[in-house]
Amino acid sequence: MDMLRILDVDGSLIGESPVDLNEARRLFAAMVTARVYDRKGSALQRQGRFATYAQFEGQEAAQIGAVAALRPDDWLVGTYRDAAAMWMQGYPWDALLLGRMGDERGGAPPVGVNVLPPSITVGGHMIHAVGLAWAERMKGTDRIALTLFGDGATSEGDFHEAMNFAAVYTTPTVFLCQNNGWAISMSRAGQTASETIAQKADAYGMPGVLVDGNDLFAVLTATRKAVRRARAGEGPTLVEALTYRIGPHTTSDDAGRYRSDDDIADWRKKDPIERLRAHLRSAGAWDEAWERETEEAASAEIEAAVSRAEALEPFAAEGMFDRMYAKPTGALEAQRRLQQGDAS
Amino acid sequence: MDMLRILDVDGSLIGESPVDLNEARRLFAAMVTARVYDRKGSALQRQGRFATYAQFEGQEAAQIGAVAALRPDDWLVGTYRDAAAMWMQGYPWDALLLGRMGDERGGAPPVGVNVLPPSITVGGHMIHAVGLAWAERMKGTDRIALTLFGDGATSEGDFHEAMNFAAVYTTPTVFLCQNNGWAISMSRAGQTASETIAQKADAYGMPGVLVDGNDLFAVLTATRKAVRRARAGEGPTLVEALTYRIGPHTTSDDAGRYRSDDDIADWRKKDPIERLRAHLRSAGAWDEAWERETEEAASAEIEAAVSRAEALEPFAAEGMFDRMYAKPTGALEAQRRLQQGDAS
Amino acid sequence: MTEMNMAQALNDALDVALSADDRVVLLGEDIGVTGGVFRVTDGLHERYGPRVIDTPVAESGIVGAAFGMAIGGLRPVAEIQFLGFAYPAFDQIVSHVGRIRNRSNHRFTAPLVIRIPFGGGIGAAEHHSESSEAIFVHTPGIKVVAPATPADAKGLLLAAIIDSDPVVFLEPIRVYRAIKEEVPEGHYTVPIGEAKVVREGSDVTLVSYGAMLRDAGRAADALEADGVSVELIDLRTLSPMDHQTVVGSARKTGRVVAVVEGHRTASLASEIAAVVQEQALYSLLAPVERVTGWDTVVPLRRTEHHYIPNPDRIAAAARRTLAG
Amino acid sequence: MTEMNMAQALNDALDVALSADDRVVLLGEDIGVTGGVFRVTDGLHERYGPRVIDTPVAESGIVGAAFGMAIGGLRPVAEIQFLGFAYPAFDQIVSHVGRIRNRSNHRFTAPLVIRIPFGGGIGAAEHHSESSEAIFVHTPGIKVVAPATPADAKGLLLAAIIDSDPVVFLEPIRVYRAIKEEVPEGHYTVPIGEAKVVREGSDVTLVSYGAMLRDAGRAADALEADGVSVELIDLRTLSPMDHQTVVGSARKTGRVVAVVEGHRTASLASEIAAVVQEQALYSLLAPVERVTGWDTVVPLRRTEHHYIPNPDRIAAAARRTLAG
Ligand SMILES: Cc1ncc(C[n+]2csc(CCOP(=O)(O)OP(=O)(O)O)c2C)c(N)n1
Ligand SMILES: Cc1ncc(C[n+]2csc(CCOP(=O)(O)OP(=O)(O)O)c2C)c(N)n1
Ligand SMILES: [Mg+2]
Ligand SMILES: [Mg+2]
Repeated sequence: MDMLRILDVDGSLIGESPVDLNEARRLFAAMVTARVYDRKGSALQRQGRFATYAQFEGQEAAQIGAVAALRPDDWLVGTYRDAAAMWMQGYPWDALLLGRMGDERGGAPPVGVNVLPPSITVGGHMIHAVGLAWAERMKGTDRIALTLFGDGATSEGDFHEAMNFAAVYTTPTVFLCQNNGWAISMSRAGQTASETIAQKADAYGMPGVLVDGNDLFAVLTATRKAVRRARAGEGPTLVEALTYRIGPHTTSDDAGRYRSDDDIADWRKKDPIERLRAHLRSAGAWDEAWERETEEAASAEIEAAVSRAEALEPFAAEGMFDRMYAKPTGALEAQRRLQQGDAS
Repeated sequence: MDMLRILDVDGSLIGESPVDLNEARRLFAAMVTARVYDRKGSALQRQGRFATYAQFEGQEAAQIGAVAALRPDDWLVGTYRDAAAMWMQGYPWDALLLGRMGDERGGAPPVGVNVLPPSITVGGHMIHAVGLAWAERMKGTDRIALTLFGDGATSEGDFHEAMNFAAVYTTPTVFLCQNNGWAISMSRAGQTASETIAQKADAYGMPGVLVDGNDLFAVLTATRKAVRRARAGEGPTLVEALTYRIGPHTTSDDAGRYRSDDDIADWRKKDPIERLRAHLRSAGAWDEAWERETEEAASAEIEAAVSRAEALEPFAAEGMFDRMYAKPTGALEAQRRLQQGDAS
Repeated sequence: MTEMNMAQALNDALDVALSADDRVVLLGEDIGVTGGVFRVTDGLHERYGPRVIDTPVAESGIVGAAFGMAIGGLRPVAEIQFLGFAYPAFDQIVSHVGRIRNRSNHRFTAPLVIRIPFGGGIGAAEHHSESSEAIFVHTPGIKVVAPATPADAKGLLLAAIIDSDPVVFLEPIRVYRAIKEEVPEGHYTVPIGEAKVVREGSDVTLVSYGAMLRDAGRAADALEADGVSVELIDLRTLSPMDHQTVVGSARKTGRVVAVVEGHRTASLASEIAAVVQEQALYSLLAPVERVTGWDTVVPLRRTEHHYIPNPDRIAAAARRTLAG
Repeated sequence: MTEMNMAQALNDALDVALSADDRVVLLGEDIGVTGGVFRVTDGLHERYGPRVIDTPVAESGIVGAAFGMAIGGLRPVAEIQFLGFAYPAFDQIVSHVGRIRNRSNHRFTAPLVIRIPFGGGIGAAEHHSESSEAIFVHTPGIKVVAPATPADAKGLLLAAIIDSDPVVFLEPIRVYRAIKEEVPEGHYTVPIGEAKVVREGSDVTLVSYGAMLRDAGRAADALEADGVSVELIDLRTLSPMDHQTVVGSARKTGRVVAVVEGHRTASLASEIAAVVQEQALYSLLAPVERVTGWDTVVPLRRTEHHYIPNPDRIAAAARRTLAG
C-alpha cells in the first residue's frame, strides 16, 4: 500500500500543500504549543503533581493535522495520548490538566466543545464516535465524528464492531489510527500480521489510506478528504497515520526494557515539528524568535492554567454521591449519611 | 473475488474432483444421512421431544465437505447449526440428540472424539479453536482445529480477536464461514458492507478463499488446502462457503416475515445433494435403491439413538451440583442439603 | 384501558414513546422487520421506519453505538436478545454507560435504555435462561428495572425512556405472554425506585420481582390457605432498591423471605438479607430466608425445574421462618 | 525461606510452576519482554521463552485462547493487566470458562488461571482501581481467590495452577510491594476454599481479604488499644467462601464487620451479612456491619481516599456493633 507523503523527511514539498503559509504557520505553532504541554506534563508528573502521564512527543503532526480538518462543532473521541488533538478541538488546558491531576472536572469541557473526555480503556471508544455521528445524521446536522486510537486498539473486538457499524450504516465517522509502533511493549509487528493497519478497512467495505503520520500536510490532506466524504453522507474512512512514540508508554514505563535507543534516534530524525519548520524556513515563513515567542506564550498560558487547576478546591468528600445520577438515588443518599456518620 | 466451483449447479464437473468415486459416494451418503437427521430434528421438535432445533438443510455440502478434509483426531469447534459436521467428525447421534432434548450428557462425546459441544452463543467459540490448535502445536502434535461459524458471527468482536490471534501466532486453525445468507432475519448484505466474507482475511494478513458452499468438491478442495497449510505450520486460512439456509432460523422462527419464498426456490435449485447426485449418476455411481437404503439405514440408526436417548433417565434433581467442579465445593454441598431439605 | 399481556404492553410503550418523541430510536438484533424474537417490537419498523434499526450480531456495538447516540442527544432504546448475550456488551455498560456522567461531572450524559429479556423456565437452550441481574445491580451509574406485570411494564419502560440516566430494563421471559391485565392507554409512568406492596399481611414478608413474583404469589396463596398472613412485595426496581418498603415490612412481620431466580451467592437475595438485618435486626423473629437459584449453570430443559425456585420451595422457606 | 514482597512471591510461584510442568504457559499483555506492568512476570520470558507469551491488546482473545489451550491439555495462566480491563473478557469467563465442565458433563475441562491485579488506593487513572470481585463470585463454575500476604499469594497461586477448575486470581495492587515476609522456597500450596483466622479475639469479628485486610488489621490494633478483643479473618478464597470459619467466629463474638473495597450493593459484604444472619442470627448482638466502597465510580486521585474504606471507618463500624 502506498503511503501519502507531502513533506519529505527533510522538509521539502513533494506534493500539494493543503494549506497556505499563514495556516501552515498556525498549525506549526499549534504543534509547538502541544509539545510545550507535553514536556510540562512529564515534569508535573515527576513532581508528583500529575498522576501517570502519557506523552505524545513525535505524534504532534498526526493529532494537529487530523483536527485541523475538523469544523469546530465536530465531535472528537480520542484517548489518553491525544491531549494535543483535544486541545486543538477546543478542550481547555484547565480541563486537560485537571484530568491528569485526578479531578473529574477534567472530563468536562465547556458546552459547545464536542470532545469527549479521553478514553482510558483501549478500544471501547471508537463505537461512541459511530453513535455520535449517527445521532448527528438523525438529527439532521452535518456534523461528523473523528475518533483517534492507537495500533494496539485495532486488536480489540470493539474496533471491529465500530468499523462494521460505521460502514453498514455509512455513519459520518472518520477513524484515525496513530500507528506509533508500540502498544506499551508490544511492537506493531507483534500486534497484527497484516502489513498495514489501513488495509483492515477493506474488511468492512470501507476505504483505507496510509499516510506519513509525521507529515502534517499528509495527515491533514487525507483527513480532510475523509471528513468531506463523511460530511457528504458517503460514509466512513480509515486513515492510518504512521508515526512513532518517542517517549515511553507513560511516565511509569521503562521503554528501555523492550526497544533500542537506535530506533528512537532514527525516528527523531523524522520529527514532525522539525519537518514543518524546515518547510516554513525555506519558504521564509519561520524565524527562531517567533518560535521562541510561541513557546513562551504557550508556557505562560499553560502555567496559568496549572495554577488555576491546582488552586481549585478538590471535590468534597461526599462529591462522588452527586456525580452518579441526575439526582442521587435514595440508596446513595443513605450511603452519604453513612459516610458522614463515619466521619463524625 | 473469484468463487471456487468444481461441480456446476447441474452437477457437471468443471474442475478437478478432490476424491475418487468411492469416496464421493461415501460423502454423498453422509449428506443424505445428515438430511435424514435434520428432518427428524424438525419432527421431534414439533412433537415436543426436542427443544428448539436449528435446521441445516442446504448446508450439507459445506459441513460434510469441510469435515471430510480432517483427520479423525483433529478438533472441530462449531455451532448449534453444525450437527452434520459434528456427526461426521465422530460425535454420536445419541449425544447430538440428548443435547437437543436438553440433557447435559449431550455435550459429552466419547474420549477420542475431539469435537466441542456446539456453541450456542454466536461468536465466542472461534477463539477456542485458536487456543486448541495452539495447544496442539505446543504439545508437539500436528493436529489442527477447524472452526465453523455463520455470516452473522463475523460481526462479533470475538471473530476479530480470534482471526488476529490465529494469524499473529500462525496457529494451525481453519476458519470456515458458512455464509448462509441470513443471521435470523438479518441478510448478509445488512450484516457487513464488505462484498465477501472471505476478503476479511486480508485484514489479518491471512489468506481468504471463497467457495461455492453447495458444491461439496469445492468445499473439500479448499478446506483440504487450508488444513494442509495449517498442519504444515504455515498458519490459518479463512474459507467462506457461500450457501443458503433453506429452513427458518430455528423451529421457533417465522422466516416468512423477512424473506420471500422465491429466494428459497432459487436456492433449492442449487441443492448440494442433488448436485452431487447428478454427478454420481452421470458417472454411473448412483442408483435410487442405494440412496433409499442409505436413507433407511440412517433413519433406523437415528431412531435407535432417539429411543436410547429418551430412555436415559434424566439427571437427579441434585445432578447440577455435581457438574460444576471436579469436586463440589462446600458452598454447593450446603446448597444440595438445602435443596433436599426443601424437597423433604 | 385494554387487556394486554406484557409483550403487548411493552410494544405499546415503545409505540407511545416513538410517536411522542423523535429522539427515540430502537436498535437491536432482529427487532425491525421481524419484530423481535419475542415480538415486542412488532409493527414498529413499519410505523417508524429508520428509527427502528436492525443491527449486525454485535452486542458491544449495539450498546456502544446507543451510548454514543445518547450522548449525541437521542433517546436510544437498545435491545439485547437474551440476557445471556449481554456479556459481550458488559464492558460498554460498566466502563462507559454507567460512568460518563461521573467522568465528565455531568457534562455528558447517556440517557439510554437497554431492554433485555431474562430468566428461565421455558426449556430453552443454554445461555437463554440467565438471571444475572445482580451483576448489573452491583454496577454503579445505571438503574435496573424488572417489571412483573403488563401495566407496570409499560409504565416503567416509559419512565426509563424519559429518565436522565441509563436504565437496564429486564423483561421476564416467562411472563411475556403468561398474564393479561388492564393496561392504561397513552403515556403514563410508574416511578423508578419504588417497590409495590402487592398484598398486605402481618406474619411474613415475601420479597421478589420479575417472573418469580407469580410463584411468590402462589406460595402466598398456599400459606394464606393455612392461615398465614403474607405480605408480598414486588421490588420492580432492583437498583436503586427501595429499602424503606422492604425494611418497613420486615419491621412489621419480623419474617422475610427473599425470592430470586439468580444464583445464590452475592445475589439480590443476599442484598435484601443484608439490608434487613442491618436496619431491622431487632424486629427479626427468624433469619431472612433466601430462596434462590443455585450456584450452578441453569440446567437444560430436562432438569431445569430443579433449579428454578417454585411455590413449594418458597412456602417451605416461609414456614421455616414461622417455625423459628 | 526468603523475604519477599507479594510481587516477588508471585513471580517465584510462576517460576516454580513453569519449571515443574511443561504444560504451564503464561499469556497476557506486556508480560513477556517487559515483565508485566507490575513486574510480576519479570525474567520469566528470558527463562521460559515461548511459554511466556506477549499478546495483542485483546482481553477476550487472551481468555478465550487460554480457555482453548486448557481444554487442549495445557495449564495456561492468563494475565489481565487491571481488573478494569477484564470486562471485555467477561463473556468468555461467564459463558465458557465457568461452563464447559457442566456443558460437557465433565468431558471437557478448563483448568486455567486468570491473574488480575485489583483494587485502588494508588491514585491511578480511571478503570485502574476496580474491586468488582462480587461479579466473579456471583459467576458459577469458577473459583475466585484473593491473597493478602506474600506467602499466601505464592501458595494460593500454585494451588490455583494445579486446580482442576478455572480460578480467577485477584492480586491486590496496593499490597504488591507494601509488605515483605518470609516465603517458603519451592513448591507448596495453600488450600483454596479455606479462610485464615489472622488473629483470635472474642468481642468482634472483622472479615476481609486482599488489600483491605491490612486496614482491618490496623483497625484491630486501634480497637485492641481500647481493650476490645478482635478476631480478624482473611477470607483468602472468595468463591467458594469458607462459611464455617466466618459463622463460627460470628457465633463466638456475636459481632461481625465485613470489610470490602468494592461497591456496597450486592457485594461480598452483603453476602457475608446474609450468611451470618442465616446461620448465626440468634448469636448476633448487633447487626452485621458492612464497611465497603460506595455505589459510585471510584473517584480519581484527588478524592479517591473518600471512597476506599480506611481503618477509622472500620473501627467506627466495630464500635457501633459494640454499642448495640
Ligand atoms: C481494555 C484495555 N486493555 C488494556 C489496557 C492497558 N493499556 C493501556 S494503553 C495500552 C496500549 C495501547 O496501545 P495503542 O492502542 O497502540 O495506543 P498507544 O498507547 O500507543 O497510544 C494498553 C495495553 C487498557 N487501558 N484497556
Ligand atoms: C452472542 C449472541 N448474540 C445473539 C445470539 C442470538 N442469535 C442466535 S443465532 C443468531 C444469528 C447467527 O447468524 P449466523 O452467524 O449467520 O449463523 P446461522 O444461524 O445463520 O447459522 C443470533 C443473533 C446469540 N446466540 N449469541
Ligand atoms: Mg501505539
Ligand atoms: Mg447465517
